[in-house]
Amino acid sequence: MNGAAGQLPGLLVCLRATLQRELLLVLRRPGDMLNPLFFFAMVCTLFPLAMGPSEEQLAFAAPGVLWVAALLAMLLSLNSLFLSDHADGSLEQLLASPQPLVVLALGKTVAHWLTSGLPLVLLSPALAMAFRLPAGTIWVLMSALTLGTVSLSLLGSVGAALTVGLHRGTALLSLLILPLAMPVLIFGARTVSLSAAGDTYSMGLFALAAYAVGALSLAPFATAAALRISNE
Amino acid sequence: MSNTLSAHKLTLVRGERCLFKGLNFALGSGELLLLEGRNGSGKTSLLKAIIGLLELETGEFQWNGMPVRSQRQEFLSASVWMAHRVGMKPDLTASENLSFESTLRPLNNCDIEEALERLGVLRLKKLPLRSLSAGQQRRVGLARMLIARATLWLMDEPFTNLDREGRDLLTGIISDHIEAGGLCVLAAHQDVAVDVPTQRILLE
Amino acid sequence: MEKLAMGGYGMYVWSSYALALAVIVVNEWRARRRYRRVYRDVEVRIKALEDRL
Amino acid sequence: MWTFLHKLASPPHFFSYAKGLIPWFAWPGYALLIYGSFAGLFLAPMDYQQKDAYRIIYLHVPAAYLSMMAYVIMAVAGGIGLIWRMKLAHAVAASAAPIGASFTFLALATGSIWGRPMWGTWWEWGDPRLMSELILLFLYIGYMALRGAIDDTAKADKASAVLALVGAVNIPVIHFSVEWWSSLHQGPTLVRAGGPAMDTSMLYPLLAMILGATLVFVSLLLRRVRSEVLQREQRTRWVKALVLSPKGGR
Repeated sequence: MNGAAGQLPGLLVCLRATLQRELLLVLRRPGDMLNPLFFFAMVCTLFPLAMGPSEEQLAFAAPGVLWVAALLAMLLSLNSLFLSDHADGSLEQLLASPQPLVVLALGKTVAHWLTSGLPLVLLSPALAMAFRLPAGTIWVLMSALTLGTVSLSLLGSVGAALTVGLHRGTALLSLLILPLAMPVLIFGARTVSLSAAGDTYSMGLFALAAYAVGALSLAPFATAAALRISNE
Repeated sequence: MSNTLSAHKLTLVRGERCLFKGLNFALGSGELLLLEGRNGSGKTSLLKAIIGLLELETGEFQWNGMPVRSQRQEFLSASVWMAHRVGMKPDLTASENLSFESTLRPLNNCDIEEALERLGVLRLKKLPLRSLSAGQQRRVGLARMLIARATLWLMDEPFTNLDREGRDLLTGIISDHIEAGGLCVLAAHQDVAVDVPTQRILLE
Repeated sequence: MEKLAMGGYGMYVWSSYALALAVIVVNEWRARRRYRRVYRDVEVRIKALEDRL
Repeated sequence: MWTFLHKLASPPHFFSYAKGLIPWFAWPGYALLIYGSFAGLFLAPMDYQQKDAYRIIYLHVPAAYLSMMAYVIMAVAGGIGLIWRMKLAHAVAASAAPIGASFTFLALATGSIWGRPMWGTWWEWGDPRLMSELILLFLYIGYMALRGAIDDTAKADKASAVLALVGAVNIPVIHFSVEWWSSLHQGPTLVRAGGPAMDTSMLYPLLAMILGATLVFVSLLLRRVRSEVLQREQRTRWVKALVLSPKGGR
């Protein structure tokens, strides 16, 4: 089926199979994907309710609101990243397989981004328009959110791996990840608000891209190490 | 090719408790190692230490005379572990679970359908695992051993949840594996009637 | 006396130094207390084991 | 050389020689702090811009420096513990966290008190240094929370070491992002603490404070590591011998 008998299937085969498995699981339980998305939309509606319907104020606060809501929605979804695998014992099987754990961790993280980061990015234009952000800023918002959610998925996977078997894991995960996620929030929100104000914003996008590349090359290793430690 | 798994002066500490100290064994092709002892005596921990999930305090395992530490990927490619839990996703079907598993290890010539057929659960392959009984889930879990090209089988209480017919089937599968030159380390709290060369370790 | 008023900033300066002193004292005290507690617990456990033998 | 280092890092050896080392760090450290405070408060001349309020930096700078130093020690010790499986390193990492957190708190508090007369507010959002310190405090809190949540010591050691390393990689990025963030801020022009040209009579007390605080930090660290070692090794023969010996280990 996958490669010749007697040979360890290649890394890409394994990565693809991990992705396929995770996506299939989300398909079977769409709530896992939709709940954070609804949460994102709801938090975004909370702000106009709390601040009053002044359009000027809303447009001014929009980048910050969207980014904070996205960060919280990502955190919410991160909690379940390794939880069910830990509960049903399949995580132990992954650890006991000869395939490098980094690849499996990367596969799971990529799947996490596809099912929670990407939907946020796709939903954001609608919210941005509701917040009266200028049309030209929407593209900036989408690219910044894309880069930022990739970083958050990667960074969050380390936290999720560290807290996987713990009783008070949920609250702890936010405590661990939020301070580390602040650069992403700063770069992301400031990029969008600079763009909305008509300033140059390229610096923020470059910083986000650099962060995403750095996270992509380092975080899977930390996640793999953390998974081994958590499962001892 | 003949294989050996040996343990040298193992000491394993879990939290505050020392599970065993200075444990040795040597297992060759065509042999079964039975781990006996009451609950909590460290059978599961020993299996987890072999597969590398637990770190030993002191001592080492050797595979074919070489430290496992220096050839982890080769060693894991040659082993498959059946844990206490089935370790598959309850939301996926048997064939989905197994086709994912098949990318984790080198494969045997036995494909998924054949394995499920032999274990008597082929007709259930399209059902999500959660809708199967505990015994049926266990049989699906056993298919992992059949599709993998692994010489070393590590089994933790494999007879749990199996009916008499299932136990006989499993006994047959284990003895076939061992007669074909495989190795098996099996933890069980009841006696196992497999007619193959057997070593026993009693953990206190 | 005039020196102590710090040109009107005395409140800020002196409260900072008081805070710093408090942090140092608490650190020192907690480090010592932790040692005493750990030692006492270890001692009780070991002596209890000895007596049972 | 290697065996010498190995011996230094062995818990029973460390336990006994650290006890002798503590006063050698603590007393000079406290002496320097007293000298530095006195000289800083009374001998050093007044800063012509900040008047006497600048004397707070004699506390703020050492505290801020130690808060970062302690995090670096924590991360490096954690890394050493992970890679070379050195037990003493994990004990050092575990001990550095609460001390580092307390100095971070001190740096924040003194910065805020200094800011009140300088900026007219207790908390100036536009100041990148205070913001970085605050995030650092959050990192310490996360680290200690993770340690507290894991019951098994060996597991807590390794997990928190991974966290400390991830944090250490992030700290420069956090710093950079906060700098960038505040550079966009159109707030009041900040008065920088100290200047490039600092008078020696102002500089020496500051150096004394930094050195003294470092020495005191080391003595506190040693004291805490001793308790950690004792607790972690309580089932070994040397601890038993120590407790049952007539002198004891009090």
